[in-house]
Amino acid sequence: MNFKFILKAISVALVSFSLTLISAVSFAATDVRIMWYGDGDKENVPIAAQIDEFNAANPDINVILDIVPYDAIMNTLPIQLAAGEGPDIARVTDLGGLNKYYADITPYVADPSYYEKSFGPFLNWYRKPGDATSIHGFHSTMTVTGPYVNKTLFEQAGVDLLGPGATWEEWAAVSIEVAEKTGTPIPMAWDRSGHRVSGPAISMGAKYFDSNGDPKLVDDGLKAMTQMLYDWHQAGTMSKDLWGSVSGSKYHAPNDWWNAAEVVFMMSGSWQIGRFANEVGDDFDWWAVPAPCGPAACTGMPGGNALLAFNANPAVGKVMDYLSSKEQLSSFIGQVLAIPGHLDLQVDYQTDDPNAKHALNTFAGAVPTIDQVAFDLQAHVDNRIMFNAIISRLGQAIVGEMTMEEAWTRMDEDVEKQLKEKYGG
Amino acid sequence: MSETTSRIIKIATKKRYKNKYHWTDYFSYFYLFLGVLLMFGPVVWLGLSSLKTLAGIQEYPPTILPLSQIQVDVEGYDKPLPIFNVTQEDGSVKQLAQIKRIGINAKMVDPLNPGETVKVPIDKREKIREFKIQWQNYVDPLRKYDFLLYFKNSTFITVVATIITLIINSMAAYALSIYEFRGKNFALVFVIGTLLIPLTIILVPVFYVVANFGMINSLWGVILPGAATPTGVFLLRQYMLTLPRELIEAARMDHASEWAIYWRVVLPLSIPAIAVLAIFSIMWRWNDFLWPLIVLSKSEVYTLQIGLNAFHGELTSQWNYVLSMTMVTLLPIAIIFAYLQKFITTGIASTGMK
Amino acid sequence: MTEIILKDIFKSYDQTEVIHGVDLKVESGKFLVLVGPSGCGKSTLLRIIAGLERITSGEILIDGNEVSNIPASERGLAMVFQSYALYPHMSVFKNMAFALENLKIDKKTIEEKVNSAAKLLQIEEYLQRKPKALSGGQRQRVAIGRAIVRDPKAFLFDEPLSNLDAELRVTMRKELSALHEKIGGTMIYVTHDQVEAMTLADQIVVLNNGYVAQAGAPLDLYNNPSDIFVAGFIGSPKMNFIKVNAIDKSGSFNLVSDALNLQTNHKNLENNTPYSLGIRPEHIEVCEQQNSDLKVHVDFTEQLGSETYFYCQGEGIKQLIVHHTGQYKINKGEELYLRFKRDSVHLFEENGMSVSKKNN
Amino acid sequence: MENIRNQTKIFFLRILNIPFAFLMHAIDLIMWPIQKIIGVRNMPYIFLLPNLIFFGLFVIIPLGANFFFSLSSGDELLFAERELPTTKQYDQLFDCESYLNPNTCTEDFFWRGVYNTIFFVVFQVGLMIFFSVLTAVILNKKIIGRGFFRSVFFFPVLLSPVVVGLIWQWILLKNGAFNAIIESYGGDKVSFLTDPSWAMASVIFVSIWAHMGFYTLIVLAGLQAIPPNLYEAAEMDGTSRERIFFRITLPLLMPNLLVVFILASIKGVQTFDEIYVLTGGGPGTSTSLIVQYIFTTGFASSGSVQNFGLAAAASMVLGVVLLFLTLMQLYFSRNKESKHQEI
Repeated sequence: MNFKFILKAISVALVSFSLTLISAVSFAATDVRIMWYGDGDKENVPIAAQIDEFNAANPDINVILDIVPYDAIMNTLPIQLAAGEGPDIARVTDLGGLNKYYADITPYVADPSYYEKSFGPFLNWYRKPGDATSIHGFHSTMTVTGPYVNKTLFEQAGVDLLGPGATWEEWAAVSIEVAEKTGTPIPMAWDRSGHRVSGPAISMGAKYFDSNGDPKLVDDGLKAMTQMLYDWHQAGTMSKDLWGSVSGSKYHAPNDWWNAAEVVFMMSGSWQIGRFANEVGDDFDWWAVPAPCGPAACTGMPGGNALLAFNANPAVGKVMDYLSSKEQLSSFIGQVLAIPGHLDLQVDYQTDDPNAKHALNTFAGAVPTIDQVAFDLQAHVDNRIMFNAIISRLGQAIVGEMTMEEAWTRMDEDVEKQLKEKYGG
Repeated sequence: MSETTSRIIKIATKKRYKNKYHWTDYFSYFYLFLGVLLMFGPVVWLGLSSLKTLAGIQEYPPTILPLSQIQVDVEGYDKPLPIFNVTQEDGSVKQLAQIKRIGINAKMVDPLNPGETVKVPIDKREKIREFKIQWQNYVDPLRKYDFLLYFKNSTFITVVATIITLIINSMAAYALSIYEFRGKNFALVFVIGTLLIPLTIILVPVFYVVANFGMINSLWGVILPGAATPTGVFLLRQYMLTLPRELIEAARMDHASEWAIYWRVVLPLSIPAIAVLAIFSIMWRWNDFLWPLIVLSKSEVYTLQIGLNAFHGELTSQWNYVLSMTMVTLLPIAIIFAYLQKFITTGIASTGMK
Repeated sequence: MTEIILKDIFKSYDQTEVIHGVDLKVESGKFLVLVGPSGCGKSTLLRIIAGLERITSGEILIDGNEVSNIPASERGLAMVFQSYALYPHMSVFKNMAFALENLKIDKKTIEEKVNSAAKLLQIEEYLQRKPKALSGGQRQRVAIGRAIVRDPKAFLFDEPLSNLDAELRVTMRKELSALHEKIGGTMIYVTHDQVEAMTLADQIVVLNNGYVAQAGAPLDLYNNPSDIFVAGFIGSPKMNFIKVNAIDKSGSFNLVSDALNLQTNHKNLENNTPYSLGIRPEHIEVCEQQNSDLKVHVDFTEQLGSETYFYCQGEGIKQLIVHHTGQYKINKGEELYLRFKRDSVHLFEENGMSVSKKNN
Repeated sequence: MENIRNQTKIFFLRILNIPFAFLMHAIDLIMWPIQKIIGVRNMPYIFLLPNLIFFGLFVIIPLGANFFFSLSSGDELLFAERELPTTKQYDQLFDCESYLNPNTCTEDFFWRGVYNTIFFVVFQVGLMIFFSVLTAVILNKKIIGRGFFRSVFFFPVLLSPVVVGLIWQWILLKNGAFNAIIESYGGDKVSFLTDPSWAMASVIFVSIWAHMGFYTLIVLAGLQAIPPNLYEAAEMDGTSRERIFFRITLPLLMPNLLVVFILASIKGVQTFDEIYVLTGGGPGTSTSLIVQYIFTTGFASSGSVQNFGLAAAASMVLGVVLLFLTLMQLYFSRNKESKHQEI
């Protein structure tokens, strides 16, 4: 018995050792590590192909793509950077939050003006306050938050889609109507994300900043939107199952419900298009619809993810130049079915899915309607702190751990506490 | 009925007291039956589900066996088409292949009469399915997503960490059991003290230390921090205390160095305890999650658990892969267990550790 | 050939002193037996010689070299343990070769030595077996073999026969004796069994409570025990002791108790002083009433066929054991008349010291 | 056949033993001179050394660092960049109007974690002891396939927390197998993991499922250590089985149960990964325990400020609780150490 065990252990050890030796073939080329999260194969496969192509064309540089879960970008990356480790480049969504780690690659890119010209407004989202010239990377995809509807369910129910200018209340009402008529369990579902809540909140009049431009989270606009979300959950318009499935500020998307056609109306964003095209396929028709309105605006949130450099060297510059080039970017965007973060890019979308095409048009068309507050919020370094405060406290209120009044107080306190920790005082 | 079966039944129904069953007898078998269902059921269900297509997995209510929709080649169409049972207006049911679905209607064709298409409301059709195992769920991740590499990394970590753990812990246990020396009690308290510090509590500072050694994204960064386990030292020490002192003295008389006594006398004699620790170490290392999650962020150093978590990442709920790779992750442990179950269970019972 | 000398050895555990200044000399090639009741420190003394225990003070000399601070592994001694301490995971061959391997001796020599030792001990056919597949006697031989192969300076035995059954013990005793004849090394042997001591030793050292009670040749100890402890310890069945008073009868002394009045040729006794009279069972004869020293009642007899033991009671005497060669029929409670062999009467002072017969 | 297998095994063992023996001999070449120089009596330090180095590097130093973290503030990991020294983390942690109501505390998540942990541990440990005793008593009966059943109950212990979490999430999902079974018997779907009133129960259930086998084994070992003649004597006296259980088995089992109780409490207080995978601490904060608070505050901040200091302070508090439990365990399970000889 013991014998057997030792025998096995040792043989496994030998095999592993030899395998490791074999795999430890070293490259003489400069390594560039990219930490990448992808929304499934739809994004991972195209980027991997581009990297392979780059490596083939540049024998002196070896780009290594580390595909990680989104969680790792949100949680592991910051702590690695804090410890002085971390990749050369990462695909990041907390654009401002990590700005103290970004490296200025201006000296190493072929043409800095190309970045200014192509990604101009977004570059500021990465920069430290007061900095107006550094180049840290580029917008991989631009995103706009906004709703989708299950068009097939609307058709079955015989209810017409609402047009531009419809309010949130109106959308909620028709969603309930469709759900009732078709026996669909969940009229409405939202991504569990403070970022997602913020567009509608701004529509309701939320300002997020005081007159000095400092964060001031809770105001009447935010209260109105969060109260509405709270009410919808209590009334069953939204399912507590989704937001209750995790805790704190953790992101969670209702894709499983959506794919199973259990949701009539889903508040998410443009990055889902590629996924829906892939996963929903033929099961039902889905459309993106314009952002519903509140008294102040009809806006979603802008956003997106950027490839940002944590090390400045010629190899990193070269990789950035390559990936941000019009040719590569349009090929990538075309395959992942996203909205380009590049201001001047012709994209030939690689899909024959009419739903996807329609959704891309809708979101691209929504960009100009985005409210200035939304842009300012997205550009602010500490926006994540606000997003997290909204979602974790709202989540608690919805499951009954506190009243909305308490939640609002807490939201402000959370923001204040965190900023104090970060900036001292 | 074979003789063995009838014997088993005879034994099974044998009464404890000659003439009556006690209610506890009935209850015991009921409880055990329920236990088997509850303990094994989830794993069996996981195994079955891991063989379904993604659509089959998402289906509700779920089918027990892996089924998938039958597809047929229809003349005039490039791709195979899925087959449905369609309820006709007269109530009869007909098998039709679907060409395309538009809104709430489906354009369908009779495979036997490919020339003619019909429009069918989608709620009148029902998928026809057959038993089909989706091996792709296993093949894809293993091939496309480097799961074999993760497997290798997990194996490397498990084996190397176990070897290191066994050696250094047995050395410490040897010192703490065989010798009497100044500071021994201090060393014991020192080791006991660390028993109560789970890694979770000192996560950040340990990360800090590991980062200072440049072991981030290195398998060694996972292997080394947990190499000295107080539980291991205690288990081995407790066992070594039972070894006859005279053996060690005999070895000393035989001109053995202390090191030779350790590896030629004490180590071979402690094999039962070492095997228990080895099994635990294998279990800990193979199942380790939180620490590798923090230390390893490069795909080529991923372990199975981390790879599994990546699949389960909220942006990529690919349950088909998640389930199959969960199976892959638990299989080695399950196999080792099946092989050594008696040894493991008695070993644990006698040492009372986990 | 090795001479071992212990000088003024003290040993304490924490606050308790267990060896109180032992001096000992083991002459080269001699078989020395340390004997004493359990807890007398004999094993500790052996382990001190072996180097397994450190001494508190004193000197240990092996062939004139001070070794007190040399670890066991380097003293060049071999030891046979009470439990044999065979390595259970090694074959007999390996067990015997272990020490030689540690000494980095080449394989061929090891093989030769092990084989010749095995031949000597007649365990050749078990060489590939594990210890657990051997009988007690065989294990004993392996343990001895393990000691022999490395040609040690001296052999140390720690109650090596105590785990064997009686018959085997007798056989092994003889073999050990023969072995000593054959290989002739210095041997130190610890036992609590005085029979073993008597049969094996060139020299016996009786230990009592951490002191040397008496050292000498076996028969010396039997014939002239230096104190009441040694007298009681050596010899089986034990020597009988009777409380007596010495009464001066003009030049010679009479030893008087309730049941006894015995003239003795011991000279320098104190008048009217209590003494212990010691007489071995084999030195008491059954006789006619008129010749007798003592009348007793038989409590119990052990009839062994060739010899008979009487367990008797007399006036003021709780128990008196009497040895009789041959058979003797007697019932419980019957009277028996006894006579002591005058030459074999020992006298001990109240402090236990023997009263010498010679220097008077 | 068996013989041939053994022969091959021994053959392979010999071969595999060669590198091991070689390595050990090589070490011995270094060890002999060391032993000569420092003496046998100092050799234990050499044997302890590697272990102590690892302990020191990866436990003691981090522990000190943790203490340091807890007394400094800022969002920097590097010591040089942190603000020194301050008790503000502890002040913040214990700033409550009423300790009984987390809503009145500044760090309400911490206090929710504390209360959730207490609730979790009390029920998990209590139920676990109940079920492990029940299972052990049944497994201790003369039933066929005892070894098999024992393995069945033990099997989940070997599974990784990730696997346990995934399996049960998969089953307890709203559209999972459990709800399918409930619906097929005419019941309504239950939100096992997302309804605050169910989530804790589900988490406790899964946790018991995963760990019960281990404690069952310990109890079983205790049962088997009870001398059978006690039962025989009781049966001779005609004692009923219920009475035997309560009057003989249970009292004799008490020492084991105490060990189980403390071990399970220590484990329970540290629970993290299963729940993290299963519910992520949700809904709201209904299943987030202290360790999760530490993890999210210091580590998984999702873009919020990484408050290492606060996390460290909370972990120091947890450390005190664990210290207490461990000392209790050592107190109850202390056994006489066999007497050692001196060299």
